[in-house]
Amino acid sequence: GGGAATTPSAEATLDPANPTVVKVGSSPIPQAKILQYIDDNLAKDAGIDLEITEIDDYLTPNIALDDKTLDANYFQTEAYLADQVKSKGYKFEHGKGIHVEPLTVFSKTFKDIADVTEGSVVLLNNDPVNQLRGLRVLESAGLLTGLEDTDSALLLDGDDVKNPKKLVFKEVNSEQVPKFYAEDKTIGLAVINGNYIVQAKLNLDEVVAQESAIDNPNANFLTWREGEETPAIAKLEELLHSDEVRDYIKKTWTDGSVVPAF
Amino acid sequence: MITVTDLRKVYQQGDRTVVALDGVSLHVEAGQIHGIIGHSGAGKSTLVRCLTLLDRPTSGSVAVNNKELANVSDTDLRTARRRIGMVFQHANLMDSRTTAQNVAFPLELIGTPKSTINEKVSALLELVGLTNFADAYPSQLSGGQRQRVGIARALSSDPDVLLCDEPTSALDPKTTDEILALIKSVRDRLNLTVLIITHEMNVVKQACDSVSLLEAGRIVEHGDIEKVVANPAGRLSQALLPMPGDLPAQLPAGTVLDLLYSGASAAEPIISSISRTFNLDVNVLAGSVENLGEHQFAHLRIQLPEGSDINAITAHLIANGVAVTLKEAK
Amino acid sequence: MITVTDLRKVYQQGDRTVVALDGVSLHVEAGQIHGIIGHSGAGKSTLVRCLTLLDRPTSGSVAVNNKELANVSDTDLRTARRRIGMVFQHANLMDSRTTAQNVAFPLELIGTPKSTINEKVSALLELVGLTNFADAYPSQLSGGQRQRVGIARALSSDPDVLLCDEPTSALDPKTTDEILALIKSVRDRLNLTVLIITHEMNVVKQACDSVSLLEAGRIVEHGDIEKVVANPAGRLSQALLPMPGDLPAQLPAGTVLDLLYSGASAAEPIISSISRTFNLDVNVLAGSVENLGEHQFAHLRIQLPEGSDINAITAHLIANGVAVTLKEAK
Amino acid sequence: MDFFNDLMTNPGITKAMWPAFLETLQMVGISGLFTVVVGLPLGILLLNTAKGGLTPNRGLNVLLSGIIVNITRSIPFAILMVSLIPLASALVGTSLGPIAASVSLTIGTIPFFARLVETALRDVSAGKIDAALVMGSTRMQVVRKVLVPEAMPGIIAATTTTLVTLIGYSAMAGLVGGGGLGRLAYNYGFQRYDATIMIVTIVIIVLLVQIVQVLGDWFARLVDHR
Amino acid sequence: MDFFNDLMTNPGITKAMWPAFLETLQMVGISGLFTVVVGLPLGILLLNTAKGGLTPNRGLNVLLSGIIVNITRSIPFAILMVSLIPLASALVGTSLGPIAASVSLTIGTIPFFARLVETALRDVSAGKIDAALVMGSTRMQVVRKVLVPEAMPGIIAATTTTLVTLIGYSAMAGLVGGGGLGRLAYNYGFQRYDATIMIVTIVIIVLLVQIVQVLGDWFARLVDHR
Ligand SMILES: Nc1ncnc2c1ncn2[C@@H]1O[C@H](COP(=O)(O)OP(=O)(O)OP(=O)(O)O)[C@@H](O)[C@H]1O
Ligand SMILES: Nc1ncnc2c1ncn2[C@@H]1O[C@H](COP(=O)(O)OP(=O)(O)OP(=O)(O)O)[C@@H](O)[C@H]1O
Ligand SMILES: [Mg+2]
Ligand SMILES: [Mg+2]
Repeated sequence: GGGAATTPSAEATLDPANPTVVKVGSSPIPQAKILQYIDDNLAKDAGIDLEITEIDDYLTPNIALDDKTLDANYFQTEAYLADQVKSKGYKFEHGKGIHVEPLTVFSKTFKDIADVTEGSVVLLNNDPVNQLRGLRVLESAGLLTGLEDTDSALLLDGDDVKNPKKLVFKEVNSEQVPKFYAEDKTIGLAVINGNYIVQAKLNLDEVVAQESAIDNPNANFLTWREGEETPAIAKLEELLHSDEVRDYIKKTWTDGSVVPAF
Repeated sequence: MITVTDLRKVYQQGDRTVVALDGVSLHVEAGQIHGIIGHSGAGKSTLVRCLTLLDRPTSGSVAVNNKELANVSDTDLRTARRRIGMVFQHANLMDSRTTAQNVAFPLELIGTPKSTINEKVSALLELVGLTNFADAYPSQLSGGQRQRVGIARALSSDPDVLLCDEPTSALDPKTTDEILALIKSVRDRLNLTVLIITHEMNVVKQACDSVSLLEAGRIVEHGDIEKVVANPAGRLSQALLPMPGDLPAQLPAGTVLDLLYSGASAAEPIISSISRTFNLDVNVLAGSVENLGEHQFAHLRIQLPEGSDINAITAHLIANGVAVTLKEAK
Repeated sequence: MITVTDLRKVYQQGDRTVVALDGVSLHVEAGQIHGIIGHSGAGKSTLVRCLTLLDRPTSGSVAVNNKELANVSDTDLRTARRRIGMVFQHANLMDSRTTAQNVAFPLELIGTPKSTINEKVSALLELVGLTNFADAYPSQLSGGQRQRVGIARALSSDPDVLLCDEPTSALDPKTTDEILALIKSVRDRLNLTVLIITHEMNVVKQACDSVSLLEAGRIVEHGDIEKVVANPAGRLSQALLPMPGDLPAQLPAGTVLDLLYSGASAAEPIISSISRTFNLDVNVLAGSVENLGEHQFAHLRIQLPEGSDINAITAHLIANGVAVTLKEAK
Repeated sequence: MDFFNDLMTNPGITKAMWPAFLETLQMVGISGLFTVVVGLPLGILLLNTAKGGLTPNRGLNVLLSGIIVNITRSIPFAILMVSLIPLASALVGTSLGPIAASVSLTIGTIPFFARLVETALRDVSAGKIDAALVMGSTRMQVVRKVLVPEAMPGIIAATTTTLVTLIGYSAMAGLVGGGGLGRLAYNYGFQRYDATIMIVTIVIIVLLVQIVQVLGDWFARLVDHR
Repeated sequence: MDFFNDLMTNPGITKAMWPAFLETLQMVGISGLFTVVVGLPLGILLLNTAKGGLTPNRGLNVLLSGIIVNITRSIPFAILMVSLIPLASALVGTSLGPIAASVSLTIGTIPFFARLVETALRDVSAGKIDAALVMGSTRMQVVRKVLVPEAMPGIIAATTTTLVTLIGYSAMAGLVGGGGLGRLAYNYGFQRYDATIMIVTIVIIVLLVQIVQVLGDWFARLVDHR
């Protein structure tokens, strides 16, 4: 695991007059915005120059990191990375948590999560980690019981014990969840990633449940290839945990859709 | 009976005007088979399209049994068309229909009851000799059989005129003979007026009672077969009864005459008659003798020995009804 | 000179064996034009494919100027093929090449230098009269012009034999005459051996010195034109010089004879001679007199008056070299 | 063996494959039906309003052929599909699942099918149409008794091609909320790196395409008397 | 007006449209090139290994035509594309953007193009090939001097169709990490409800398709001397 520690020799190689380029891939919001804030305000003095690629889906950033298209990425959580490493054999290491985007459950139909009727349609992420996170939120809200880490929408379908309300799950790409939620009146509940709340102009009045931000294992962090924590990456990792960034996050996402994890 | 009067058809092509039919008049009596012959571009297709009203003539009229077809209202057009049955070069049968269904097509169009259709189709298939092929599809028929189906179909609407557009151009000689024989027998039985558009002289020779030569949208020669063939200067005569081959390179000395004689006189021993009357040897260089319709025709190139009395011989021939043309005198 | 010896070609179709060529032997002297005529399915296409080695014969040999073609090794096949130039029914020109490029094609294949190609192509285009069309594409040429290009192309590899497969079947009569004249003039100039595969009797009449009749994979009749025509019982004679039309329905009483005479005797006044010798009227019912190659032929159906001395007349005719067939005696 | 063991136990196969297959059939069936119902008359109109058609009408032809069909065919289906999601929602009340996907599928394939129909109809020789007109057919009779029956083998081939295209498009619809095998392949095969599901889905789709093709060819031959 | 104002100021248009357009051109260009380079010989092989071809070879033909081409063509491009993402990464070292997308685009269109080439070559009359053989051509000469030049109008038409298909496929690639106009339409037009971007993207793609079609038709006519 990597840390924010920087060595004097690393400092020495970074020259503000001739900044080192770091290619980072990230989701557009909030990660890319946070990176852009660093690139605009902090990077120059630190001797690095960020080349930010916005990537919407959650698969390509790791593939691109692995094939060296990117030097680092900033979009994922511990559980997601573990799943990816397990299935694809990536050799990555990562920094400390930077921010949390709590999953939020929206509903146009129900004022309260307790009102959810049997057979309601629930819209979920289709990627396994975020889907499980979403299912856990529903579990905490009392809609599901006895979830295991291997569970998925597919397995819960028709499982009367774990899914007593016979919820019907629909799965789409994370970025499509707010889109379909906005357009489709048949959807009872939608579990939406926090980073989309602002972008999709969602109505916070429709929130019926939210993932707890305290002790959340789902903080996003910077990821790089194992053994390739260059001085520039180390510097970026340091800047991502700076006071300026913490203040920036708090000031920018006042609705709580993004909260600092340090 | 069909009467075409001063038929004109002008096509407008951009700012160019093409006069495809330039005042065609034609009269064919009931029961007659009339051939219309012409080179490419003469206006044959245009004439067919105007007679069938697929194209409206620019002016002029087409009448069948004195009933006008060309100038009827748009709504009567479909009924008017049923007075003319049409046979096409490639039969134009519907490939998705059996023989019987093809023949039934015109009857279906006017909602004829099923039983009437069946009766009529059987009778027509019998007429054209295809009773055994009622359930065959066109692809299973030979070219000649397809053409027979086309004829049966054209007859099923009881037309007064049968219009045949190059009916045998796609057929081999033997099948051509059969189809022409069928057309003649149909004409005999139903007393139809038949128009055959063709570019084959053989068709005219074998099947037609009269013929018209179409050229640049006009009829430049027309008449009964016997009459047009008997005119040695006429274009139709030269086309219908040509002189085979050229003169041989080396000829014995003497005068060469072309003789054209027809009808009863052809059966008379003209050569023998000259030989014996003038006591000389008549040498036939080229030519042919054949029967067209009811008549026999001979078109011979003969050579008379040097010193023959050409004037006397010519006078003798003309007196016997022979048309004489002097080709070469030595 | 081409010599085909006992050529057999057997196709295996599933478990059915089709004998397409059943021992064809043929010998054509250099400078001769030989016609091969036959009905559909007779084996004409198969013969062409075997002669050009597009298909390997099952057995038998094909030799040009005594050099064997059919039994050479696979590697020599391409060189062997160059001894036979081929002209196709539809010319089979390359549409993407101009006239000159088409004629140059066989030369390009063997890497002839550019300048030699240009010279040779110019000469060939001059030979076939297409110098002005060197840069035209096939689509810009008429059917006859395309066929001329095909002939020039076939000649560009200096073959010893020119094989023409239905060379005029796609052409109109006038163009047919031109192409046949061209083939004859090419033969005269280059002393080529020419084989013409055709189903048109006219082509044989106009262009061939000798002819073979192919039937069910065998040659059933063959010989010089004059010889085959002179045999009244022969199938080729009946095909090349047919009797036009049928006997008229009503004939005056008398005996009907078919006369076939040829060569020098045709130019002799046979009818006159009978008339005067036997003092009777000879009536020509049907028939034709024409020139085939260097010879003149007559095929006449005559009627003799009742009571004529048929035996004497027949003897007289035969003595004069006329083949006589008794058709009807009354 | 692992793969075969997985085949028998993987819930993505044992539980989800059959419903996904039925959803694909549903999508292809519904949109195929509507495509034919709308596309056939459209194809007939494309032919007959054109120059030399039975009822030439330059204005209508430019509108139908030049604008509607040409432009719709030029829009990539991926883009057409996402931009039609609101329409599906308005028309069928939902924008998720096979029924919703059928809306964009139908709209995406109608112009394609209509063009194929037009081509098939154009192959009916002018001589047959002339023959029908000379025999006194109305234009409607020419369409019903000549054009359509004579072009039937071509129309069936067009339908086959359209169904195969629809199977391909329906897989794409799975990426944006449509149902069926495409959704299964994407959400479980791709998102969860489940090679077994991916392979089985591909095999099923390939088989489905082959079956449609074979049946279509057989049916076209059956009605082909040319 | 709002729409026109937006046209001038929307950064998705003023800033992103041009690079996205170039990326689309890049994808279509690269994959078009490789498709032709691989697909043309493949099409020639499909024809010549078939029964009656110049070098009949039943085994190779079944492999190429029945298995590779038929099956690849039956796999919907959406599924082929997502399953080829790892291959793209392995081949070109990246899985993002237009170059990576070109890998799946190329693989997806090669069989399609090869089949079209085969059809175009099949239209070269047997008589021309016979003529070339009788004149002593080697098989290679028949291919180079007869089949390809004579089928050139058809091959160009096939290339045009393939480029149009590639434009459509490239838009789909935009949905899963590929770049270009498809990504712009999806990320901004679809996801961010930006109708202006959607409309502009569609208009640009439609124009691009029409230009490719017109140029292709023109070029095909130019080399067509039939
Ligand atoms: N629709 C048309 N528009 C303009 N000109 C036409 C049209 N149809 C025919 N023509 C012209 O009318 C003339 C007669 O043509 P038509 O087709 O009737 O000749 P044809 O005797 O049938 O010739 P062919 O034997 O070649 O078919 C030609 O000059 C032709 O170019
Ligand atoms: N490749 C083949 N396989 C099996 N049988 C064949 C093949 N080619 C020709 N035949 C058979 O050989 C016989 C001769 O056919 P060929 O094509 O040589 O006749 P043809 O004289 O050219 O006839 P046409 O004038 O119709 O072209 C026919 O019975 C035909 O069916
Ligand atoms: Mg015409
Ligand atoms: Mg043949």
